[in-house]
Amino acid sequence: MDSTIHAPVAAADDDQLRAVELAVEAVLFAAAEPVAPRDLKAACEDLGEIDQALLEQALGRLEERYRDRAIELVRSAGGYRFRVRSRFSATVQAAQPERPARLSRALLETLAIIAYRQPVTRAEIEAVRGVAVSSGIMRTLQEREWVRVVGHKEVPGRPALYATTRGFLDDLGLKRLEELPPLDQIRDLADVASDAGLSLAPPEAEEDTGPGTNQRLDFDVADAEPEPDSRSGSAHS
Amino acid sequence: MDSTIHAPVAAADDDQLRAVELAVEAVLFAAAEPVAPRDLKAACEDLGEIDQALLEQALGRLEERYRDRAIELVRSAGGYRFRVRSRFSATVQAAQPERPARLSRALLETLAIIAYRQPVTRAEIEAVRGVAVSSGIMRTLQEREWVRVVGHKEVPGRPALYATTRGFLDDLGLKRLEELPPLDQIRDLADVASDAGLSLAPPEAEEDTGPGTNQRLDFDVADAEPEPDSRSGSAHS
Amino acid sequence: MDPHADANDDLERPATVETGADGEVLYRVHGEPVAELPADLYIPPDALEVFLDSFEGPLDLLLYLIRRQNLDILAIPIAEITRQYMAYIEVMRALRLELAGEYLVMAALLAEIKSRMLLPRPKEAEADEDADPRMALIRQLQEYEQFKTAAERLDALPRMDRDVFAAGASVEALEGPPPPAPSMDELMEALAAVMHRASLMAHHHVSTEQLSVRERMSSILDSLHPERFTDFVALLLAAEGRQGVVVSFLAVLELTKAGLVEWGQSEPYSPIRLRRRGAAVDDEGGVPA
Repeated sequence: MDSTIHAPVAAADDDQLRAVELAVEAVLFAAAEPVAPRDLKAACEDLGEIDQALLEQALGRLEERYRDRAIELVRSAGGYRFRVRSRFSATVQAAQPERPARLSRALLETLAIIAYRQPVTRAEIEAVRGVAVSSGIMRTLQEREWVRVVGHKEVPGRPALYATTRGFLDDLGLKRLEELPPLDQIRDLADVASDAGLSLAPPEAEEDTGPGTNQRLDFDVADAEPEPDSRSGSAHS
Repeated sequence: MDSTIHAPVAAADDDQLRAVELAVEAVLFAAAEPVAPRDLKAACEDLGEIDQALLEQALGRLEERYRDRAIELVRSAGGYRFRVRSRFSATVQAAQPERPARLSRALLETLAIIAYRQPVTRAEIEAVRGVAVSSGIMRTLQEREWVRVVGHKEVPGRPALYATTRGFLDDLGLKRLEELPPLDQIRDLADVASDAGLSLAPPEAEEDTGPGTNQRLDFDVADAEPEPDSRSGSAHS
Repeated sequence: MDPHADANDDLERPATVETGADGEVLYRVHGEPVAELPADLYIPPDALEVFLDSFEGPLDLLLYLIRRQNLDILAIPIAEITRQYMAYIEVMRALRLELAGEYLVMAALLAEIKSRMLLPRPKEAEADEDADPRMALIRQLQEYEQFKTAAERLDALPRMDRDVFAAGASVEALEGPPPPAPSMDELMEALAAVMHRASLMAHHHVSTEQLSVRERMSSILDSLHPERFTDFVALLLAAEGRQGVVVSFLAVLELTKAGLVEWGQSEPYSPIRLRRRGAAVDDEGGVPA
């Protein structure tokens, strides 16, 4: 229907698009972890000029291609990966019945505090939980590569500052920390002051009591650079 | 061309065939190693009676489905698996920004546990490490031919039993497994290193420590379930 | 908490647990029944340890006491909650359960708040939140509850390798520069780290055994067939001598213990034979030998 002039060009584009699509497919299946878009582009460098639009087109085609299949293309903090669709989880579990151990409440609470309060010291975590945090838990979180040390607080003893990693988000299928379920709001005393027969001024954030009542989710891990300490420069030496 | 009587039957079979095809696809993509036909059948248990013919038909459809793709369905002694086609070697390499000169910590730990505790299942490795071992790591260890499956534990799901290979010993320059340093020596190193915050001194690999001085890691895996660190939170002071 | 009860007292006059005529459990501390035990505190004695384990600390216990009675954290009745908290602590101490120090610190804090609440409040401080001695504790409880809930939600998110699974394919067919080989010190360092971590966890014991047995277990398992029996003698190599026989024998015993092999003997005194447990790896015709 269009002029024949455009046909060969379209065909060439189509070949290139298909080549990119297959290259990306190969890379994603070969990788154990999510692959960043720039690494996907690097894989296609022999296929001509690959711009963002072309890459996205190829990813779109892949997504389409697997629409009715047992796996899906997903994007999380670290990049793209193929994942078994959740409706086949039971099938996979039947074939791999050895389930990973459940995470203890102590570990989950510690992880939650790090996730929502990062960067945070161990003493600050302990202050929130009201009990000591065992070394085993901190090591396990780091071995699992969900948590890492991003710097040291410039107070006596220079305690380590912990933050969550990109792998933590990847394991939960999240792109950014903001996608975590929001923290419950802490209710104000004023709400119930009358019930309790008290007349109290509404509490305001106390700057010096350390971790306040406000949530802090100002990290964009997706854009974070690979250097572990990129955000903590000011906290360093 | 045939009678209409057969049509509905064919349709029902087709639904089942497609369901089996997708279940098999899910299991193969999630697996760390080739999956034996009997395990594929077991994974499809909920989809009705699966006979050999039906399974082979589903596998045939999968093979066809990926004929023009970057991966292929291959059969080996251990069973079926998906494999990235060899013509994508350069592509996959180009995607790895800098080839890791060092092996990941998780991979090394897994390899070490297999060496000292073989034959061992993935769940047992996880219980010792305290964290999950990904299929990707198990796949890598086998592809580098440092680890292989020597059997299956006869419990539901038939988990693979992993052991180290000849190639592993060769790469370490060892003749026998018992030339690995004895465990108590490593434990001492661990204590010293953690006290001093130092990296470990390399043990003298070349020296033959002789048989009989070795120890094994006897982690009572059965007792460790389900929460490796459940007690460490509240019991700590 | 009973201010007169110190650790030595506890040791000398152990607390007792009795079952009363009506089947109710009576806790006695220093010979005196624990009078303040609230009626709704009843916990089967054997469940107490589990019960204590299920709390992540004093804040968690306090939160439980408050939530159980549908009370508002902001209007926490200190006197009543303190009484209940102390009762729990007494019972735990009476049963000589190992109690983390944090529980006792909290007990002291509650007692202090209770006493401060009895003091008349200076007028000018009334508008100040400091006027309420409960304030700091209330903040702490709110904050803890916030993260306790967040932890539950975090755990409920679909997680890789538990709820969802990555899809990957083998890269065996790919060519490329050889992968880095593991070096001995890297491997040992990794193992040392695992052992150190494992030693921080309960239930993990490290005992001694010859590594040669482990290696032999793998090779025997690999050489056995699930359908055919193999003579035990065939597993032995003459070149290995007496020690080789011992190692092979220990390996077979370990494999038996792990339920990985089964023994067979066609008749008494006939050769001992063994095979791998379970059916063939492959359904059609078995694995190539």
